[in-house]
Amino acid sequence: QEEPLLFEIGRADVTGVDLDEPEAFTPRLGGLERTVPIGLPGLSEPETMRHYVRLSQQNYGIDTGLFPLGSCTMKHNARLNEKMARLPGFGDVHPLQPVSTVQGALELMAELSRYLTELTGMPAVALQPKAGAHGELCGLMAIKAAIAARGEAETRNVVLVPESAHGTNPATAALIGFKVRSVPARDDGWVHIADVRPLLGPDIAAIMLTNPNTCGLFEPRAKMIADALHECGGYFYCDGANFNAIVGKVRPGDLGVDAMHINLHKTFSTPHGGGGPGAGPVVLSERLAPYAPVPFVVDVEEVSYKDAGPASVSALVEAARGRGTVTSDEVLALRKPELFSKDGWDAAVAELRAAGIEVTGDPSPLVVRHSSLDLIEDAAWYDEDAQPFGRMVAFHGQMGMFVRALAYMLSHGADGMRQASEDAVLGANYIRASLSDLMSLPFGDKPCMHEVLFDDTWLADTGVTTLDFAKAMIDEGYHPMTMYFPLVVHGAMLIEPTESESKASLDLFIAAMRDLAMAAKAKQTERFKGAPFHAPRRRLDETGAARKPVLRWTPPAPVAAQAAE
Amino acid sequence: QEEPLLFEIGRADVTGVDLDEPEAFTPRLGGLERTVPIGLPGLSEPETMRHYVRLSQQNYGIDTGLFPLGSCTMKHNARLNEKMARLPGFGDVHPLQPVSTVQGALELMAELSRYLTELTGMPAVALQPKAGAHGELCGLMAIKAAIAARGEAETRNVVLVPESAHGTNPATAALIGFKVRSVPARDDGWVHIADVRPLLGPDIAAIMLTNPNTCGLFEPRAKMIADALHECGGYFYCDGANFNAIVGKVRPGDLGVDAMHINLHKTFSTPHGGGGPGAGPVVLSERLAPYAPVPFVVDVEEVSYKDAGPASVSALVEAARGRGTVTSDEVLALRKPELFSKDGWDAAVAELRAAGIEVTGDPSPLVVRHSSLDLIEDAAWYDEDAQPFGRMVAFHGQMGMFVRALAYMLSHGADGMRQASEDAVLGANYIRASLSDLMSLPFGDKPCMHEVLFDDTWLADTGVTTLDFAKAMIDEGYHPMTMYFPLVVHGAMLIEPTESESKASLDLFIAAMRDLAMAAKAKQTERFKGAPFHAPRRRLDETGAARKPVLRWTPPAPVAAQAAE
Amino acid sequence: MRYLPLTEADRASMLARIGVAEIDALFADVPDGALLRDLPDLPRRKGEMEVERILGRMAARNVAASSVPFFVGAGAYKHHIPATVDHVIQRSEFLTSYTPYQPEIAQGTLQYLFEFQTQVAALTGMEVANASMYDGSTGTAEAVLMAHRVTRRRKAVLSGGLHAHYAEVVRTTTQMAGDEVVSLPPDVTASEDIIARIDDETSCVVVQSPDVFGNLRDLRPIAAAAQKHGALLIAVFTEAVSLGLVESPGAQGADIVVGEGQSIGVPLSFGGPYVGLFATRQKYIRQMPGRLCGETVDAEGRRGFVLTLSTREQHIRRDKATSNICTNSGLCCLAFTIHMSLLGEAGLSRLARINHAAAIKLADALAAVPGVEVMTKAFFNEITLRLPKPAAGVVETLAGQGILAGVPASRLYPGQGLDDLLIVASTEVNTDEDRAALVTALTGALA
Amino acid sequence: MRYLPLTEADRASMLARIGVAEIDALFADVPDGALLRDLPDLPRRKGEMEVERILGRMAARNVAASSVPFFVGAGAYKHHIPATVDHVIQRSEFLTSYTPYQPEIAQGTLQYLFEFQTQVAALTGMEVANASMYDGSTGTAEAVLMAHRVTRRRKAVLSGGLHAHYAEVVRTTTQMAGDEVVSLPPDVTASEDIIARIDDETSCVVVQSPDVFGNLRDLRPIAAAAQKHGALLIAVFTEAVSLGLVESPGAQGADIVVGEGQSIGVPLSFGGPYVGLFATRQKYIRQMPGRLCGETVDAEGRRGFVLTLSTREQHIRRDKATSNICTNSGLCCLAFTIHMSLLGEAGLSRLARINHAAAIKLADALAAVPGVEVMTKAFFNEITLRLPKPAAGVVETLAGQGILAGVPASRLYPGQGLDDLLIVASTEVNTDEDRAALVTALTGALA
Repeated sequence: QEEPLLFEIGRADVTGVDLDEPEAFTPRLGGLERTVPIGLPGLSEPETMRHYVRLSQQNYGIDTGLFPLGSCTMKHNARLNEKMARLPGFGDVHPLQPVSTVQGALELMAELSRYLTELTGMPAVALQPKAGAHGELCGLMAIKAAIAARGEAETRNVVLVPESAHGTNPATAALIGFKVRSVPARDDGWVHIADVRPLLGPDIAAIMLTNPNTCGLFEPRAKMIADALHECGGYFYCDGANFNAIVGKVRPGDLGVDAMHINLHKTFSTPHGGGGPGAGPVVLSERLAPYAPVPFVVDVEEVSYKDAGPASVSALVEAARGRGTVTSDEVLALRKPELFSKDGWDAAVAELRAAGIEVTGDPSPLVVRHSSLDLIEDAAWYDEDAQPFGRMVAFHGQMGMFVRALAYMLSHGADGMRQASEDAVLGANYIRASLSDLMSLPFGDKPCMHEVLFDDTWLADTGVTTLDFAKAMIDEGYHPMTMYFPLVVHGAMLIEPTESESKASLDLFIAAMRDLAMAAKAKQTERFKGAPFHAPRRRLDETGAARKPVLRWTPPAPVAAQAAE
Repeated sequence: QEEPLLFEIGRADVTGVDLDEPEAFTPRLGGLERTVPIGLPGLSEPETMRHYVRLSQQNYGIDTGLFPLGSCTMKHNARLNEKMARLPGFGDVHPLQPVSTVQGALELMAELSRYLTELTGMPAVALQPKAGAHGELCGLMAIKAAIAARGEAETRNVVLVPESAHGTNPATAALIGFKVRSVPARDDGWVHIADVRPLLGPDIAAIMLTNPNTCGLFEPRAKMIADALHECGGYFYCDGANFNAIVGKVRPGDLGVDAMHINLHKTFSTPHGGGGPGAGPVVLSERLAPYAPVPFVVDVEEVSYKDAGPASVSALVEAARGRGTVTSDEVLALRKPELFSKDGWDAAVAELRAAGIEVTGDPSPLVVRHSSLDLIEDAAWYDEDAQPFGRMVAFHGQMGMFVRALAYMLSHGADGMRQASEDAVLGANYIRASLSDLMSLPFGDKPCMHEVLFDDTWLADTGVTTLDFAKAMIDEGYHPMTMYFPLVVHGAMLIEPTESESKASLDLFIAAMRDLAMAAKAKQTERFKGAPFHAPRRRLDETGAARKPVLRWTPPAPVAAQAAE
Repeated sequence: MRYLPLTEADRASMLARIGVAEIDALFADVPDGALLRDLPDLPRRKGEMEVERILGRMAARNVAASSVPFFVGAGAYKHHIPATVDHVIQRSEFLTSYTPYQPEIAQGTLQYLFEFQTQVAALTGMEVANASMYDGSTGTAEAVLMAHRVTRRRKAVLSGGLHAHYAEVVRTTTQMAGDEVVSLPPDVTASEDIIARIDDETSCVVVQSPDVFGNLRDLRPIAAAAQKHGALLIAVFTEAVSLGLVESPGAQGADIVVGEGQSIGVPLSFGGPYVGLFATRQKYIRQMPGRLCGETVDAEGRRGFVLTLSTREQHIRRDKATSNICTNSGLCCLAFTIHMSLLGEAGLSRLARINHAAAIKLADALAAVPGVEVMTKAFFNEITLRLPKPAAGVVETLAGQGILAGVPASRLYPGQGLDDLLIVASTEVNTDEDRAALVTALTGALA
Repeated sequence: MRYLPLTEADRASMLARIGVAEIDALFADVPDGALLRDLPDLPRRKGEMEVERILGRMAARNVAASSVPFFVGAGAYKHHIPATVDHVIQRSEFLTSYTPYQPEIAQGTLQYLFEFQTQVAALTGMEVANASMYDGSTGTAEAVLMAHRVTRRRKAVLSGGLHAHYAEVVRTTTQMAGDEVVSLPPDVTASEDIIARIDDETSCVVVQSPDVFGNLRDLRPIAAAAQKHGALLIAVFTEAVSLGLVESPGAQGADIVVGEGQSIGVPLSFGGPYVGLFATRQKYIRQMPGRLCGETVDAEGRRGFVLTLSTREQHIRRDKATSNICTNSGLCCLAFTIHMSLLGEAGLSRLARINHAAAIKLADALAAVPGVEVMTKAFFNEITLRLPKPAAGVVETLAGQGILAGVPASRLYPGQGLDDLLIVASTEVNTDEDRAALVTALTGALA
């Protein structure tokens, strides 16, 4: 049974939402009452449920099978994270409520920022960007603002982009008026400093480099390139799409990165949802931090003072005489703000020790914080070093995704995130090692990061293309790998298993790939040419769709009208 | 890809639950530490998710298609109800918390009871039974207790059950020691008073009658049968499985019913969940009410009194002089408990009116209730008329189902529930009218209730059986109807569409049935004999399964051992 | 009405096809006067928002376990349930499916039932398990009836450590059928001599461990004694997590094991729905109550699963059935199976250690409260305290302070002289702060 | 680690197949010193229970909209979302699927996107719509850039009724690209003469209705003026429910319609994720940003859907793309589509009437509060009040009393002399009690 369009089963007078008509009123619409019907059919609740459940059954998701989509990091989406994002305190909070009523939301944003800065080794983060490409835009805007602040707005207007880059990179640079210049590809899959250096000059605003790169390789010369850029007065933008290979292993900040977006929906497992929503926070170097856009969270935290206790160290010494110890609680009760810093605390402990008194207990849990976080939305108000370049978006970013990402981070912890990266890299290399005898590796059989790139050399003379091969994977129960990307490799096949796959799952996948590969080499083209055969649809006519675009449903013409045509 | 058993993919050292090992402790298990490993493999969270999601995809549910399963009432399950059952105040409450901390739970039980008694026209309800068959047990236990109270325990021990009854009816009666005697079937699908009367006598404890009956017909003589039973000293048990045809249209209490279970999971739409959990509250007549099992909720509700106001009607009359009206609030402020009954209120209004004073305002919202509900778990404590026959179950019944059922009832309201019954009956008759030219109706082409019963007369000489036909429905995208039940009809096919189906859905179903029926008549047996062809499995070897039952997974024998066999 | 897809126009055209003028023509068989003219005296339909408000208000009048320090057990236990469990059981294909009588389109349900049966058998140390009972209490009654069938005797002996409700359900069910039940008095310290009560008339002896007061009981001597007399040992548990740490009833010689599975994957829900676990020896399978799922093959030889041995069941056997059970606890089995799959042996045994360690901590802390005596020596995660005053009042006092301290024994055994006993459970959800709060409050209440 | 399926044994055997001795051999390309030896300075892994506690504590420090009388709007609105919506979007096949580049196994996503595009086009009164933008504000910036492409001009005129954040986003985006933006000052009473600002250099004029202060604006004369000068009219809305009652921007002559779709099916979530609606005329489709889903047929002639016109997009066109957008608001589109399917025309227009009626009641009640002046005459569900004192303090006072009264205009327009203005929204979630509470509290705060 095919599932019709909702417009084919809905009816104008049906609704699946029970609402009582309001009491009579005189509209105050200024004469702008709707005169044209909308033309929206409704469905009852059971029809709605069935319609969308049946539609869903035509989809493939991570929960239904391995998703080897290189550069997309389709990993497990824990339902705990969905549950957390739906807590009323997160899901049912308005962005313009008084700041005093959203302290927990600001705390979450601050905590997420702490994790992101720690993992990247970079000092600042702009949380607002709505997705990876939006993060790129944010990073380049910060760069543009920094350049403008140096008075070089007119002259420094070129962004270098390797040929292997994601399409969003050049698109983003062009969007805000940068000129895009290509860095050529090399046979080893790496960007070479020798290719970059000749391009550098006073017109270079930035380079946009993906690292690990889209060929699945770590760029060993990233730091050198960063240094060269900095030397010539440019900035190093890192596309963080492949961050999942190195979380907890490498800090981009250590490699000279000035700005990098982080796809929370890739690396930190917020669900892709059939194409979004994502979230693309950008970490920024010291040099770019002042230009971060509004809004941002600032900590105006204060420490509470205990009500009781002696008023000075000497009084405390007096009080403790004969005991030889005081508790940290008693020390804190001195109400000295400086005690609440590490140095101040150490000084107090030393002073007491000098008086022969030991301090017992851990002070940290005794500090009662009046965590007062503020959200800076207005640059004029906040006049320190900040020179925000503007605003990326209404309100404060993808809070729903922040909650999920932080839930992921808390669940993994430092140890789990590092292990996840290692497992992701391990899985990709395991696939590489298990398929390299059949399929060709464009850059030789060397270790890859969390994705492994094959080309189509091995398909030469088989009559099977990368597309055919990918579509045949569907019949084996798999989503195709990323294909024809990166552009620098002919007939590219980019496979990223992620750390979410068990060894048994990887072994099944490898077996299916080997079976298909041998079939291709045996020129069993019939298995490939029309594939998929066992999917909800056979191959679709994409050319026809683009030639005469039908982008919406329109009611069928009445029979009489059809006859007249 | 076939989905393996969890034991085939799980590993003993894997867990999908992160727990920290406790600090060291000395066990106090009295020497009963486990010495034998359990043999339970674990799965990581992503593996668990995929395993069960993939299993689910082999299932058919209401959300995926029409479910014409007669006598089972597979109707829409609203997700609001799931959400409500998961409110922490319902889902996360322990049955033995102090009664003061579960007043809302008791209120919900009381409210559900009110709906059930109002809809059935019966004065009492026992909520505990865990499912329909358990409700039957509860009802028959109440009957047995009532008979014992009359001193007839030894002599009155026969339960009459029509041949068309659900198997649970005789099984239940037998379970607690009743003898079961059959009431023969008639050609018109009805139970006849003439067949019942000769069976009546001092040994008759009860009759168990389904109404509407399993032939899809309303029993027109139900009341006569009830009267005859009562006359001979027996009780009338009504199987309420088919209540969905008559909610808001007919009250079983008006037909002389003494006990009837209500399948909340049928009539009130708590999800069937692949076989449960259900809930089977039993409504009881005045005669059986005293024997209801523990626990039950009693209302020790008190009404609050306003602090201010005149102390008597005469004072009120005085105070109101010159105004001519008093508010209902002022009347209630008299603090007279009797005002809080309808009669008392009317009397007060009359007294004031006699003094020339009108009462304005609706009193009901002004009554402030200190709703104090109590849960009677101990018969000895509660010594009025109650003689509970015992306890059906630990704790208080299927609270989770109560919440869902009440959410259904509130959503529908009196008007919606009545409309639902009418739509259910309308749908079944629509199918009857649309198929009666092709398929045979055992009792003639007369109106049915919410399910329509066909027999297999029309399949004679086609080589297609009811089973074949039902399995072929699977290939058309439908769950089979109920077949070979009721037993009184040869090759029975019992179809219940429920009110959840749109006309478009019914029309598609009818078209598919007509197509199949014509194929059967055209003796296209190949379409039927091996059916289903397009399901996750072909027909399964049920005989083999029963002959040598394999009821659990066991690890495969090691290779050496296999070789030795 | 959001639930109802038919429009007035649909209804009219359907009535026309049927050939009647109005809906009540289809209700012609209803006797005069019984067809209601007016709507029931109940409110009209409400939108979702209003339903949420009404039920939300009721829910808010209850104190949720996770919102307070919580030590209530005695047959139902507060454990943490992974989010995965509740998500998966709500999938349409599980939630809205029917009993898997049509196996071709119900392999999802059947396979998890097969997994469930295997898990339950493994956990209890038995050979086979069924596809669930309503709960532990009704399962216990069914086990007694089954023992009657197996032994052809009609006298059950119930331990004084058996949960009061379970004993009541057994008595109610079997006495209605005219069978004999010998119930031993409440046995707070596991000191009853139940072996002495087993004789050659005895069909079964029913012993719970950990028992309702928290005591672990050594089943082995009881099993031996039962065997000697030709009776069956029915072992009962209400805390499934205990089996991660305690020797299984099967390994101790039980013939039938019945348990409440709520602790694994099923929320408290004020007492239901829960899931009854039921396991026994292979040789008794044809006397078992309830559904059984078995492995088989389909017409193409592929492995598949079906409901089997249904000749035991009511829809085939009618008044000769082994039980009248039909709808059981399907979706709760799924929750149990998923949670158990997530735990695995490693997770379950660690969870059990956490529970036991928490109970030890709690027992020691409570023993130090002036006036409190800890009665339970060998336990898993639950103990019984003797207080210097009636426990019910103390529990109420602590509830007023936002602490749910446990179950007064008098709630289960009213009027039996156990008023000063308090049953206290401790699980992985209890923090050090929770325990400290209980100790402080209890100290105050007893001062 | 519950997320990670590999065991140590698995890792060892995988390393062996790869032929390296240890995992860091695979990180050999990382320069010396950059490969971290120590774990990051962050806490270790936590179990679900602990994560729930930590995040639960944070969540509890926020005041949820549904827990108080709630009148906050100004670009995001509290509406009731049917439970069906949230259930369906969590289905694995929707939640965990990817952008539907492989249409053979993504028809579920593609068909709902086609339905979404149709619904958005119908709602806005336009010919075509795309498959969503991030939100209304970024969509507005994209619309301005699109207008620049269509008209080959580079000057946008922004109404003073355009939401302050939207205007900021447009300015930030377009000024970075060197384009000109003329922003009119905040226009509380919809009295600006925007037509006078349109000239032959103008690429587009951006007008919001209902505007940020709640005013409904007649777009027809502006559309005519824009057309006369060869400029496009970009109509913006932040309250999609208004379109159930108000004439669509398309019917009023808009060339591009951009809106925030959050009101239909998407929770408040402190500002995101939301869903940007974007619709225009058929003739401009090749200049549109974002994804488009189109109808086609498969190799067997069956109807199917694909992403189309992707030559506009970054992954094909790179620096010549119409936008850099890639990931959009997929799952929020689904939520919108399901909620809209449930509402249907009948439900949406009734919902709109309820909102408008509630706003009228509220306006009248607030007008009666001493010192309050209602500034908004023609509105849908939102109005602006002038108070006798700064609104921010009043809002804070009322928040302390558990009432969220609205948005002080100074929050959006700091330092612009609008400190005494309060923007108040009213939807179907507000009860008579909510309104009475607001009136009482406001009266008190102003006394």
